[in-house]
Amino acid sequence: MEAIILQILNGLDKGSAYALIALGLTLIFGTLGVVNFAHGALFMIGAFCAVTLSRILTLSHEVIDPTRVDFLGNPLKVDVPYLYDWFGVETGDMIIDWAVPLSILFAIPVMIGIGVIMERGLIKHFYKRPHADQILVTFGLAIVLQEIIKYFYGANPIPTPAPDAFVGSFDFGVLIGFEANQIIYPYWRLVYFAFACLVIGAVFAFLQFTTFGMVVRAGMADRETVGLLGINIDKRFTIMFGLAAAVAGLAGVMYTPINSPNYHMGMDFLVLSFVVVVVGGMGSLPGAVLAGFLLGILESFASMAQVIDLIPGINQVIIYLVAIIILLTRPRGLMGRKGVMED
Amino acid sequence: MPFTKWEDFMSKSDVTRRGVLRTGAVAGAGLAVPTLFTASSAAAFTNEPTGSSVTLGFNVPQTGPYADEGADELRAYELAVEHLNGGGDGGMMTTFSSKALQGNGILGKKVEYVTGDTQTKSDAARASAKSMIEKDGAVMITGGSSSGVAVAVQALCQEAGIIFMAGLTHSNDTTGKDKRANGFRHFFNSYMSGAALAPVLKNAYGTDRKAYHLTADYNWGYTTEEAVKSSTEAMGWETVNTVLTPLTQTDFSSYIAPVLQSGADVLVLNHYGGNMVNSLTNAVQFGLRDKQVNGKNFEIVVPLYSRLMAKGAGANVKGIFGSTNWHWSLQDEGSKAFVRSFGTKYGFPPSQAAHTCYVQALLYADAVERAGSFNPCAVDEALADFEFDGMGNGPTLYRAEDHQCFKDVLVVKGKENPSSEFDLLEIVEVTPVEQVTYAPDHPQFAGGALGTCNPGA
Amino acid sequence: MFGLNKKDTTLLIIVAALCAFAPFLLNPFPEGSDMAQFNAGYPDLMQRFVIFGIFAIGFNILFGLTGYLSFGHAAFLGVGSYAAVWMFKLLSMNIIPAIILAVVVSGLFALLIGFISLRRSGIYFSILTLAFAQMSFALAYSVLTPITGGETGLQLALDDPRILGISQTAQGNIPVPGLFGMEMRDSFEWAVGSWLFTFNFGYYICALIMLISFYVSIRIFRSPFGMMLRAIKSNQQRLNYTGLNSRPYTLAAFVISGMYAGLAGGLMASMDPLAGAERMFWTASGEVVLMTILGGAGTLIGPILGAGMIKYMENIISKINETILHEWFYWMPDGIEDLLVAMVYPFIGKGWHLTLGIIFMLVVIFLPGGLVEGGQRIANLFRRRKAKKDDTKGTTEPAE
Amino acid sequence: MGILEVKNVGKRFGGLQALGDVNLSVAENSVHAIIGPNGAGKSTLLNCFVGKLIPDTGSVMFDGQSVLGRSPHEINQMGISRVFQTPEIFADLSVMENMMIPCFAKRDGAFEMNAISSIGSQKDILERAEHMLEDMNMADKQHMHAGSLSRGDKRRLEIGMCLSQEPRLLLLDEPTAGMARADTNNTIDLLKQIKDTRDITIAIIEHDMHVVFSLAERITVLAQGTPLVEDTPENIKGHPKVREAYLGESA
Repeated sequence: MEAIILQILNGLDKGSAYALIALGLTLIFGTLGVVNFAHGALFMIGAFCAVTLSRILTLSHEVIDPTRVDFLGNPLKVDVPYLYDWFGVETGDMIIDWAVPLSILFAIPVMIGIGVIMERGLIKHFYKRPHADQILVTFGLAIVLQEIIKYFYGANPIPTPAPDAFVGSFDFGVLIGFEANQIIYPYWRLVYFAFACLVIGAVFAFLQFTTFGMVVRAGMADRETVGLLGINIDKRFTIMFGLAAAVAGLAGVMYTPINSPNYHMGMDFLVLSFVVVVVGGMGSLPGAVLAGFLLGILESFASMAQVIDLIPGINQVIIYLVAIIILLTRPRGLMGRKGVMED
Repeated sequence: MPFTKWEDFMSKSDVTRRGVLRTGAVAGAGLAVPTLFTASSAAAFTNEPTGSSVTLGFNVPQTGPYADEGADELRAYELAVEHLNGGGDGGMMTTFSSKALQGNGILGKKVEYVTGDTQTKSDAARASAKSMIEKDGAVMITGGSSSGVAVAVQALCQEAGIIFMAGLTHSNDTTGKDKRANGFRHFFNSYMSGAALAPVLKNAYGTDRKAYHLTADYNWGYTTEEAVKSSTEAMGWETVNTVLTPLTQTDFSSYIAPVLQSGADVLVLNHYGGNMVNSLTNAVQFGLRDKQVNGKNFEIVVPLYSRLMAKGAGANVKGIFGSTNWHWSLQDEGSKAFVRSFGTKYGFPPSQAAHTCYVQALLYADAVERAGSFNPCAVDEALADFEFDGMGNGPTLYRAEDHQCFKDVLVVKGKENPSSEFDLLEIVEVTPVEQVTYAPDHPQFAGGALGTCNPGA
Repeated sequence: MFGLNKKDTTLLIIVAALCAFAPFLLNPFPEGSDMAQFNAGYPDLMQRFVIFGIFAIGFNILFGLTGYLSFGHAAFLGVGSYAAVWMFKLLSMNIIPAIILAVVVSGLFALLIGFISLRRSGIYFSILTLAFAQMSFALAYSVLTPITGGETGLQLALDDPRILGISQTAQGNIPVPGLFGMEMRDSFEWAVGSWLFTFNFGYYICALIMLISFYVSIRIFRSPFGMMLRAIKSNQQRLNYTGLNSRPYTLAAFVISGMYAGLAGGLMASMDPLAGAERMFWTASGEVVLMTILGGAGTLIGPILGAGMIKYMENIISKINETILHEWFYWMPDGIEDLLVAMVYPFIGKGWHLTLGIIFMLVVIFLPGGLVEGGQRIANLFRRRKAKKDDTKGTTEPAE
Repeated sequence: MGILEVKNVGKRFGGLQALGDVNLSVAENSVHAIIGPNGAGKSTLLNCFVGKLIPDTGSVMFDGQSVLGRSPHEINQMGISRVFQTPEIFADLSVMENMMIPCFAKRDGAFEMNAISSIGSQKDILERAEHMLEDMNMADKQHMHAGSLSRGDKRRLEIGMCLSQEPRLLLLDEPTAGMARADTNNTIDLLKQIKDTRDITIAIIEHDMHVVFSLAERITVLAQGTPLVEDTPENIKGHPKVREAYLGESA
């Protein structure tokens, strides 16, 4: 019982990352009709926004500590962040400690900027091209983006811890009458889940309750008609691309404490997020979110030792197996519309 | 035109005469008459260097997740070449117990090298190794950052008649069931990790412990799990569960969450590289190390540590035990000499991958020098049961039966107060070589045969 | 000739000539010169050129003709390799049974996967094939280790129970793949001045098989079957309403291209008897897509060009390291030399992925028809220039 | 007994009753038009004939055999060819190739693994396709890319492709929709010529009354998913129910 509750919790958390990425992908696909293979790269760039900000915050000058020596026997040079000089050690440490949450503020404009540049500079020219071309050019872009990041940040993962306040885990079990330590969950992952819900809610509210959102939704349903109404849908779509990039980027920023970011994390997520989108149904926002959580939970269950003992290797293939079954039984995914992406 | 007879024409040979042309033949550039090389007449072994230089092939991951480790290996090789050719401060050549190396290249031939990218894929690694052999005329291939690659390239070198000096490869199989006569491993292995860790774990955590293993679902993971499991069980630990995790897994939360429920009080992470960074980060995130289970502090063990991984996991490694082949903070003369020359050249201390690669390059050169020939069979003979010292690991034996080095193994712990980004691990114990030595027919190394050396040609 | 029209015959002869003279064409620079770095005429790479050429030709039959974008084609290559290595282990070191089994097994595997995946089209088809290939990879790397060798790959051992043949040679080595006494690695070398050309038996076997594959692919392109496949890409609905069942056509194309992949896999194992699971990873499937698009999907020769280009970059460009760059630019003033090296270095050597990504993007953006389209455009440019000249000549003549 | 017998066909899409209870009989070698205002269910009905949709209730019999549950290519092989509202041709293929494909379908059936012989060696197919193109007055365009044809020519090609299969029933879905007057008249002439020279049954869905009344021998008026009346063109012209359905006039 405890194990099941724990894995549901786990699945929701895993799923929230999938859902966020799939949401951004679907926004782009639904509005612009573009299949964006570079979306994983946007997630990765978001994560590196956090890395960059924490590097900026820890910009240091060297102070020589004569009491200690470095590996060559020379006096040790200690890096002292400028923040220490400006705000004192305590405040400086606190700011550095909160680098990841602060990165949200940093990442939003950066990601929107990258998104808009990408759309205006490249994607725009591919609206009329076949989906295969879109996949291929964005795939190329994804390779280029990740190689650029690798050039500047190296191939090794870079640790970007959460603030100290979120270290450790919360004991759910005690709350609902189980023994201690039976159902625990890390604070930061709970934060991630809440954050994902917030972002998903915000995107839906934005589309539902604003005029801008209404036009975009109408555009998703029938682009030509909206165009005929004399509404400049292109401009809105550019903004939507920026928004989707920001969603992916924020998902990446908040993900950094969970796993140390590296240059290929986007590709790791890419295949998976496409499976999520397709299972949810191309172009369906609720489908993407639903499929994200669903696959997260299924993946969690498949990784239970009891399940693996029963079916060896199931944890290796569960996502793909589910994708195959859903696509064969529900041709357009869980909530997909007819005729989308079938040719 | 001096055409050779048809039988000679299609001679059985994968030998290339690049060596001849690369070096000697620029002189013959004026030669208008085409020459046909045939196998039987020419060399005694593949890629015999005939000019004034010899080419070594450094096959390391330059793209993919292990690219940084590969870059460090490459730095070590460049340093080794410099030292072999008499440049720099000589590094470990000055402390090496064998004094055969003169600093004038190998057998008087200047050492040149070519590099290739393994991409940490066995196919790509073999392709680049082949290009070094066939195109560049390399007489020895070395490097690599995973056991899959090491085993694949080792088999290739056996077939081609080239010496392979393995880089970082930790799986038992490299010198176990997949061992080859032309392949040599300086790095330690899973069995040694288990044997070295067990006593330290016993001292630190006691004999009454329940261990939960998370294991990477591929060969190296299996051998490591087996090694750690059997040596910890031998001292009284109980293994509660072992769970295999996919190589491509990035988020290990669903594997780590059930650990506490199982009643285990130690978590063993048989992971390497990105897997290890992520699983350790996740485990610490779950606050496992703050928990009390069965009245004891919950502990995490990482059988194979590397500094680059420790760097990726950041503060999460603090206080966590693991084993390593070598660490720059060792205070013997060899290590100090190596750290000094590496650090002076590159500005930071070398990793264990760099160390093992540097040592392998020197050992090969020394063996050739002592054998007086580049012939793989001569090198094989020179390295077999070769005992040496002064290379940073204390007295070391290159065992003839399986071409594995036997030497002390380091047990390390994540440092609580690192003074720099390189100062992440501290040495807890230097496990003496006797404790990690095993019989060549140990069950964990069963199957496979070394075969005989193949000089190619 | 061979039932081909004149244009196709010419193309076939050109490709045959390129294959035959590859050892010369790929080794244009003398040994020992700085440019020797760019020589690609050594056996392994030449073999790879043609083997991946076969793979891409096969992929093109599916993608180029029907437009079905399979993102899991590497699985068939992997399965073919495993089949071939098993044949070496159990039966004989002769490559013929190994290659036959590789083609048969991958064909059956393609039949199974195609039968299921082709129930959907568009991106759904792509995802289905991707899912199957990823499953194959994941299982081959882990639980199927006893069959596939897992991480270390499936390889020959000294104690293989080879029914028709010896387990080890007299010298105690593992025998190598061969064909009736000839070994795949047999080569002879020919030195002309300071040039050195290598003629490798295995390469010529591969090249011959590629020529046959290429010929078959031309026949398929020019056949009614090929026309139906193009019709599927153009308008599947019309085809169905014209009384033709598109499913068996696509399935046949899928199986044929799967068998091509299996053939390539079997040949790879024959040249180098080891099969690793990474061969099936989705990036390997992506690679063949890149090859086909880069060269020109739907064209006959495009995939071969694309395969050659990518393999060249992977094996030659990736080997250029910083030291070599410094050697190239050594004659420049120090500051400029460093600057140049710093500017070039990110794009070559270990940065070859970046270059590949950029080239690929440029091709998709500006040359949707790939290198072949590029070639045609250049040719047209010349033709137009010539035509212009003719035009100017023409103006002097009286109009009719 | 007509060649196409439709009995009690009904189809719902969610809450919408697209077809009520449709009964229809198309007599052999006649031209039967189905007309009705937008949303009357004309296209839905047509889709039930060709295997694109399966009705919830009722039966559709072609020459005594049910077409329900069969896929489009099987129905086509039974002898029903369809012309689409916007011309559906193989835009990336040449005009000649477009014409050859139905000829292959006629000769070889739904699937033939003909992968090695070259197209050029298929003399009978080539001849037949050429002949058909001549019939359609398109012989001069045979090497053109079908995608670059004018709309009228595309229509002509599509009809030609259907005819080359010698279907017993030709279904036309608003064949002149969106056409200029001249093209429309050309198409009418073409269809008239077909009707006069071939043993063929034509069922046509049309909006344009000019087309309907120049071609049809019988007309069924469909409104809100049910047939209002079925009669000769003359009688339909003055029928009050038709006026009501089309113009909303009360009778």
